[in-house]
Amino acid sequence: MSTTVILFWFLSALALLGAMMVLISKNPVFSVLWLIVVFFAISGHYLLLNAQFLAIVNLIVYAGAIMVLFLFVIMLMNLNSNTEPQKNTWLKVAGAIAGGSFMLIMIDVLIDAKDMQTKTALIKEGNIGLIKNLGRVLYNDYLIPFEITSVLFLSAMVGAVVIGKKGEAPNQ
Amino acid sequence: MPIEYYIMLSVVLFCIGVVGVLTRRNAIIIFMCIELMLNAVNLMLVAFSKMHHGAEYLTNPTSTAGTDAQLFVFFIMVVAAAEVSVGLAIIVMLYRNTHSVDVNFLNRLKN
Amino acid sequence: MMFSGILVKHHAALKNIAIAGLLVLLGLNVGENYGFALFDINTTNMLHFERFGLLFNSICIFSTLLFVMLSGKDVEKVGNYTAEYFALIFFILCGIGIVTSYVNLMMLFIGIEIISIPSYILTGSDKKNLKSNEASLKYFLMGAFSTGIMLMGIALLYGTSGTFLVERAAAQTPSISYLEAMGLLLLFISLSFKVSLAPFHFWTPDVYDGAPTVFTSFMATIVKVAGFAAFIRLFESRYGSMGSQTERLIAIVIVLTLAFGNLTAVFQQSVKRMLAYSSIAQAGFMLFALFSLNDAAKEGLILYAAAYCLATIGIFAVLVKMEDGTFEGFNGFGKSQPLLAGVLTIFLLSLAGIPLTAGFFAKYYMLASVVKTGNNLGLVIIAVLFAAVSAYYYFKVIQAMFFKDGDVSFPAVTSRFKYLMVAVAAVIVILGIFPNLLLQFMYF
Amino acid sequence: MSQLAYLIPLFPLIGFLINGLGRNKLSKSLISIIGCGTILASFIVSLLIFFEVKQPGFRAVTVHLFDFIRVPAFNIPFDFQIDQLSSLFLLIITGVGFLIHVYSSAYMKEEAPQHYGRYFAYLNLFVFSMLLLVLGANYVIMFIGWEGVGLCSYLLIGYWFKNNEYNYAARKAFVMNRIGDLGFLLAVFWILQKLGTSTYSEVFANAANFSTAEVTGITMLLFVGAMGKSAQIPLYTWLPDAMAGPTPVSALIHAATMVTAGIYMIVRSNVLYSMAPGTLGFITIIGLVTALLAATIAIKQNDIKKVLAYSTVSQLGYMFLGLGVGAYTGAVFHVMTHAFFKALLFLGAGSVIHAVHNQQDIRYMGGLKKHMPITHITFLLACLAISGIPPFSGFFSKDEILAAAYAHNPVLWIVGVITAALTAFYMFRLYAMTFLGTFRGTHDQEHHLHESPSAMTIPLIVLAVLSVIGGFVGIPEVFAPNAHALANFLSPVIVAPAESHHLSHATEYMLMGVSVGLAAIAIFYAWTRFSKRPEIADATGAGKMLANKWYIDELYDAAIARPLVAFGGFLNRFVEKSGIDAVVNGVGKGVQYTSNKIRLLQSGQVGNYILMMVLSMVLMILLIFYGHNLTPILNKVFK
Amino acid sequence: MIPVLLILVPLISGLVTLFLRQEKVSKTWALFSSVITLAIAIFGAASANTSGNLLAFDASWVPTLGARFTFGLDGMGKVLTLLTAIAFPVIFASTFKNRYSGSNAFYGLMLFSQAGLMGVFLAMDLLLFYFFWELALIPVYFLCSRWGGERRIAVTWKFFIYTFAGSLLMLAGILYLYYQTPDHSFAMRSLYNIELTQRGELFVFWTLFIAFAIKMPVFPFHTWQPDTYEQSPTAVTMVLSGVMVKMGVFAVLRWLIPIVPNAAVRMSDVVIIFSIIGMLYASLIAIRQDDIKRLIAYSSIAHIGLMSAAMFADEGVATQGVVIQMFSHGINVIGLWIVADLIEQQLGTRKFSELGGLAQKAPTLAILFVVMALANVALPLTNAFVGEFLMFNGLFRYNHWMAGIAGISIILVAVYTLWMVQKVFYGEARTGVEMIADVSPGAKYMLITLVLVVIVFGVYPQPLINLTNDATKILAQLK
Repeated sequence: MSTTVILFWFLSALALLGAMMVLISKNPVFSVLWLIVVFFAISGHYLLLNAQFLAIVNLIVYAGAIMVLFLFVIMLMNLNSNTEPQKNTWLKVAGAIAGGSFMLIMIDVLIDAKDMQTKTALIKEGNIGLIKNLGRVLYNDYLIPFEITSVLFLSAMVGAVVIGKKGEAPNQ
Repeated sequence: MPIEYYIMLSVVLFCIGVVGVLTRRNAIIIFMCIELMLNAVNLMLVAFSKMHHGAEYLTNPTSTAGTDAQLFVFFIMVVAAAEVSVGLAIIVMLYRNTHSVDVNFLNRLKN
Repeated sequence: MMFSGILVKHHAALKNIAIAGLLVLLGLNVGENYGFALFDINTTNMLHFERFGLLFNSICIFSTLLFVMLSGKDVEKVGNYTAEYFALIFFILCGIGIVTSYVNLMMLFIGIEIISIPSYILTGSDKKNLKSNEASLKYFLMGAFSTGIMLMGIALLYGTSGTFLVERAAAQTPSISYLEAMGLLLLFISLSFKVSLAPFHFWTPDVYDGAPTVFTSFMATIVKVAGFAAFIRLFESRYGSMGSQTERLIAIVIVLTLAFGNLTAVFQQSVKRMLAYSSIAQAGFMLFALFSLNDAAKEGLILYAAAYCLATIGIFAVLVKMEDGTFEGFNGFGKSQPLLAGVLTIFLLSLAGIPLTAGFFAKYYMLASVVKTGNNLGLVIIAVLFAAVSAYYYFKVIQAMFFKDGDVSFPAVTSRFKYLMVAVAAVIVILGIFPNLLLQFMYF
Repeated sequence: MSQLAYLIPLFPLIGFLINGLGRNKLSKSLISIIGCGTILASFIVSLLIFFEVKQPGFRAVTVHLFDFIRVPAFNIPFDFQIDQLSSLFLLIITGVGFLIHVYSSAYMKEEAPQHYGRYFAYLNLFVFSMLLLVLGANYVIMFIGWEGVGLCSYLLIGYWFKNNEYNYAARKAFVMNRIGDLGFLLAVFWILQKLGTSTYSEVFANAANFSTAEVTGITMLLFVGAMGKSAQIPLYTWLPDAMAGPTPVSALIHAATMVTAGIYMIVRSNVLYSMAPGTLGFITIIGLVTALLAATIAIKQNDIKKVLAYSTVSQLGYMFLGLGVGAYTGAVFHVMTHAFFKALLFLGAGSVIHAVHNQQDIRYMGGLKKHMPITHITFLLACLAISGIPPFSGFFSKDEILAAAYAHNPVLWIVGVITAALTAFYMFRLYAMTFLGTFRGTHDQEHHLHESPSAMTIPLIVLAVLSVIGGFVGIPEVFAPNAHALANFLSPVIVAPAESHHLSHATEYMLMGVSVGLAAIAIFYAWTRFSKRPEIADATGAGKMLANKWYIDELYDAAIARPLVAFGGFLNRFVEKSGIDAVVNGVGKGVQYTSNKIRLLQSGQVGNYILMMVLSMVLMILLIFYGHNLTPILNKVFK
Repeated sequence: MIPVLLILVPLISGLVTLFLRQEKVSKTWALFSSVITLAIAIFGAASANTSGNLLAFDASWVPTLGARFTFGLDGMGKVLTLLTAIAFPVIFASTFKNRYSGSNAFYGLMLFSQAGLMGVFLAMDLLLFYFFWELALIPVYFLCSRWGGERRIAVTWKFFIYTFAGSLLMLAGILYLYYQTPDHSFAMRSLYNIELTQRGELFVFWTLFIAFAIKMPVFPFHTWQPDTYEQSPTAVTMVLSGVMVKMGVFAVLRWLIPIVPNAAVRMSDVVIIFSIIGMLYASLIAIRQDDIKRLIAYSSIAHIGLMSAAMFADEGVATQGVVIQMFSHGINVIGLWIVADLIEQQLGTRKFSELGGLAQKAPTLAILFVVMALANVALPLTNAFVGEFLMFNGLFRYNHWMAGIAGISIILVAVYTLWMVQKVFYGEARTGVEMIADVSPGAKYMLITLVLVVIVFGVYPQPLINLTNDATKILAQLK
């Protein structure tokens, strides 16, 4: 068993554990922290897959920026452990069953996908994940989406301003 | 690694996200679960990227096959960031008005 | 088209500038449709402009133009950020330009997001109103969820084909693999969500109801039909290999959508909410285009988009100004505003699919496309029966307007508004008699 | 001359139009002159035509007016046919009709001008329709007249429209006639379908094309028509009720002309009937039973007109008996004599009613003999005629029918003779109670008793003369060989020979003797009994049964009319409102209900929404990837 | 050219009417334009078939669909356009005294419905036909709901949804037909030559027939009708029962039987049995009505039942009878409605239990009504006799027993019609009816005109029959 295999299993387990903990944690702050753990695990996977750029971006953008934003909002709202007052167990069970069956059925279907059974993901070789390659493709083939994303950001910015700016008190 | 492992891992992560969306009622945590789903997809895309690249790589080491998936992941992250900013703004706005982020209280609109 | 995105950045200003911008856009669009492209940008396999998309785009722009002209004043009343609202509307238009002409799934994703994010914001733009806030959050959460599903679908598709191009992906795999099938299914589901097909329609009534009426008007019409354009483009090339199970699935979705939309609309008290449900029902009809995916389907979708947008925008333009949005609120409207009531009647008739209005030919083409595919007559019968149900609630408005007495508080409107409404009604009637005036753009 | 046949119905039509449209402006005398004059003109033309027809070797003449209905499948011309039969009926109709018109002009004197005009218009219209009926050269034209007389009968029965009883009677008459008309109509359809024509000459020429079943069916259906029009069992109850109309109307329509239309039609179709022995048997039985039944009822009636009405029904039964046994000539003969004496009886009754101020109950009459000599004499003559006392006209015609019946089957004869005796009995009961004894009405009425004006008595006298001598046109062979002028006259029209020729003279004398003897006994008994002890008290026991007409009206009411109306009510209330309409509304309600339920799915909870989305995703995946097993079922639903 | 004029004249004058605010003016204008239409219709009916473009019109409409503006005036069309053209001036004139709030809208909508009706009878293209089919319905919906009786909204509502559902079913059938034509068109000619599978024929048959059956209406699709007739303003009821129900009958003859003859033959037993049940059923119910309008409504159902049965008898005679009867029934029932309206307008009631003895106060009205009632009974020498005679004739050829059973209705029709006459006009005058004046000149002349039509075509129906000959020819060719 090579190091990569060990790492793969370790990271997978970590990711799954983190994901479960996000779900289970009562305190939102812990959820955020567990989510960061998941992101780290996923970044680890990226590294394993030789996608160094994405690994870094993932850490910086997700774990660094987005999650901090989440944390910030949670802190701002002062949401502590018991923020979910009434428990609707029925809904939870139903949700879990539905999600679970969704998972089972997807796995069942995808396992049957014959054309995937022989293929493997290249672990170490290849350097498409490097910035150099990505940058070239991005600015050649993917220029338009790149430009258009600016519209997206602009709209998000405008939106954040429209929504976030303090208005009058609600009248209802 | 066999690609199936990655598929399974992603699907399981994805579904944990789905279950999270279904079972939690805190809007922020639901949102986080959605982010979890996105990350599962990202992981899968990267794995596929390497898979396709690997197929080309054997014959042509300079091939850039699979790059597009990684770029896609990049775009997903970008979009997610935008989404988060808007989403959190909305949540904050609601919180300011109702002092709650419990989605179960959101039932003024029904029937 | 491409330039919309660039243009609008500078045009986030007042209504008149918006109108001017839209006129320019419309001109460019129509010009391009006739082959006079002003610019030519190499889109490198991201976008491809062809008749269908362009025509669709033109319809969306034209509808937006009308929307701005009819309801521009009301946009200003929503809040203090008029310029921003217009900007957001233009962003959405940009997204529509993308989804009507994408060839790369990445563009689809980005386009949908560009449409969605401003929509979330517009929904929540009435910040004082808790309903608006609530709608916005609901919309956002569910929208993000469906985005996740869409991405999963795209990822799975990529997994089988190694490309994001719609066409090439189809060409590579003549027989469909489980992975691809699952990917397509997930894409179908998430797009169904965007165009509010049952059983993924649940957000629609709440969001449309909660959003400021003027934006509901925009979202329920232009945004929604754009979703269908995306739908068509996605499945156009893949459909043949998907097998009878999918056809059946779509049929089930159609029936469910028609049933949910129509049946629930029957019981509504608020016209706005009724229109929300009716928009679901109309989506069910538009899905016929996907079911049959032939020439008639495309023609029909174009016509449907035009008829539906024009009529719904017209109705909303009046609804926005009403103080009482329930059916009772319309009592006696025919007496106090005979002209507007008459025009509204034409809109409602069009939505119900009565001949002599564009709505008839729209529905006609849709049904025709199904019949053309073969013997799915059961589906046609179900559809027409539900169309009869739809007449039920549309006519409730007409009844209230003409046959019941009541005092309507309706602000004075400018004669320009009235003339514009009459003009829209005239367009609907003309299209109802000569649908070819629009459809000829598809072929020349 | 016969080419001018169209003039005959034209005159009454003109009279109808003038009187009908101008009734508010014309004076009464002018109205009566127009009313009577047009009929007189028709009578004169009829007479001229009759003389032409009477010449030996006359062949039937068809007068073509225009094509009534011409479709690819058949052509129905508006044609008149002049032959022996129709010209004879023309004479009866216009002749008796004229007399009754004259009589009416006096009888209706007290009516307001516009109603007077209406009355004459109706009467003229009736004559027009009746003429159409007998003149028509095909069954459809006959049917037009056939329905037309029904209409006029309806209008005239309900002439005094303020009285709802009368209106009911009128409606009853029309509806019952309609039942018969339906039969007639179906028969016409059958003929048209089979032969593509309804013109008599062509139908009879091609009668051989019919199978026995067909011809039996057609003749039966035609007979149903005759039942309605000629008041035979089971469609006879309208006729007594029809006495609600003015008395001259009863005389004209319900005694002399319209009710004999059935006889005319069957005689006209004798070619067909001769081919259908089954139908003839049926007619015989119906005729006989009707004759007997009506006679028994007449015994206990106290309304002067009702007695006459049942008598008419009974006599019509006689005629059908004659038709049934093949004595077509005899039936026509009886039609003719009956027209004379029954019209006379009715007019006499009218005269009496006139005198006693609209009192119709014979229990409150009596002793009118001395007050109204002319009426009395003529009435007596008519009674003798109808009772079959030689040498009055009734004797000859009745005898011919009875003889034919005997030849056919002696049992028929026995019943016929009994009926004849009953006829004599009730007629003289009527006579005795009206004219003999002492007056039993109020003092006031007695004071005003008077003979009728001459406009009324002259027709009485004329008819009385005819009743007395009318029988000599049909003297049977036993008295004078080949003297039966009527039979000779009609022979071109009637192809089937009567069976009476088989009887020996001795038998015939015997038969006559028995019937006349029985009649004489009945007369004697009635005369003596009722002139001294008039029957005042209400009948009891069997008599009550008869007085109440065997409760047939009640039976019809309970068995047909009420159930139908009740069924209509049931349909209206339960099937229509709670049934079909409820289903229709139920669809709407169902939609509303489902709407109300489905609406609840929209709970407003994001969690629920997403849950449902996920669940449906699961189901969709199941359908797509595991749905092959569902294929057969789904195929059925969506293909 | 004439077909286009027949549609455009009412359509344009309807539009004009909308802008004539003054009541008097709009009334007069509507009457005037309807008289012009009548003149055109008479001219059209009198023109020979051979005169080229005079009676036909053809222009491109939706080329991608193969739909064309094709109008033509054949014999059957002539009869029905004539009926429509006669009906409207008569309606306008006889209700001239009635006041409608917003009269410009009222008369405008009336004229629109006339245009729609004309279109239905003239269209030679199935899609065009469908268009006009709906166009005729919508104005009537508005008319009934706006100017009707107390329960008008709910009642008209039902009527509308019911017929609309039917129309939509028909649309499904039309679509199917369209794709089965070899040249993908809606033209009558190609539809007549269409060849369908047995299943296809049945599908088309039922989708179309149900739509037509609802319109006619045939038992058991009739329940909208009495309520609607009762609640509509009488002028509209006249349009509905006089002309509009003929649309269904006409459509069966023009679009159903020729296109799917085999299915029509196969299903004829079913349809005829239902029609006959409907005839008797409606007649029995009519006997129990206490309202003039409802009684006439049920009577109308019974008459239509006969037409429906006769149409499917598959006999030329019956078909001709149906066409003639469409005309005759239209005239007669309008006459009855005029009287019903006069009574209601003057006395404010239509209940038999509150009426009686009107003949003393209004003798002219009584006579005219009796003539109309007798025409309703189909007495010989009234126009209805000819039609019924031919129809029963055809039905008899089809099946003796069915004709016999159907014939019971001619007894029942006498029962209830005469009952109505008796209840309204005869008997002692009731209190409350004294104020009735005899018929007003306008209505009187209209009624006299109708009576003349009744009698003239009753005595000499050949002109009408000649017009119907080609309806039979078409059916004969198909055999």
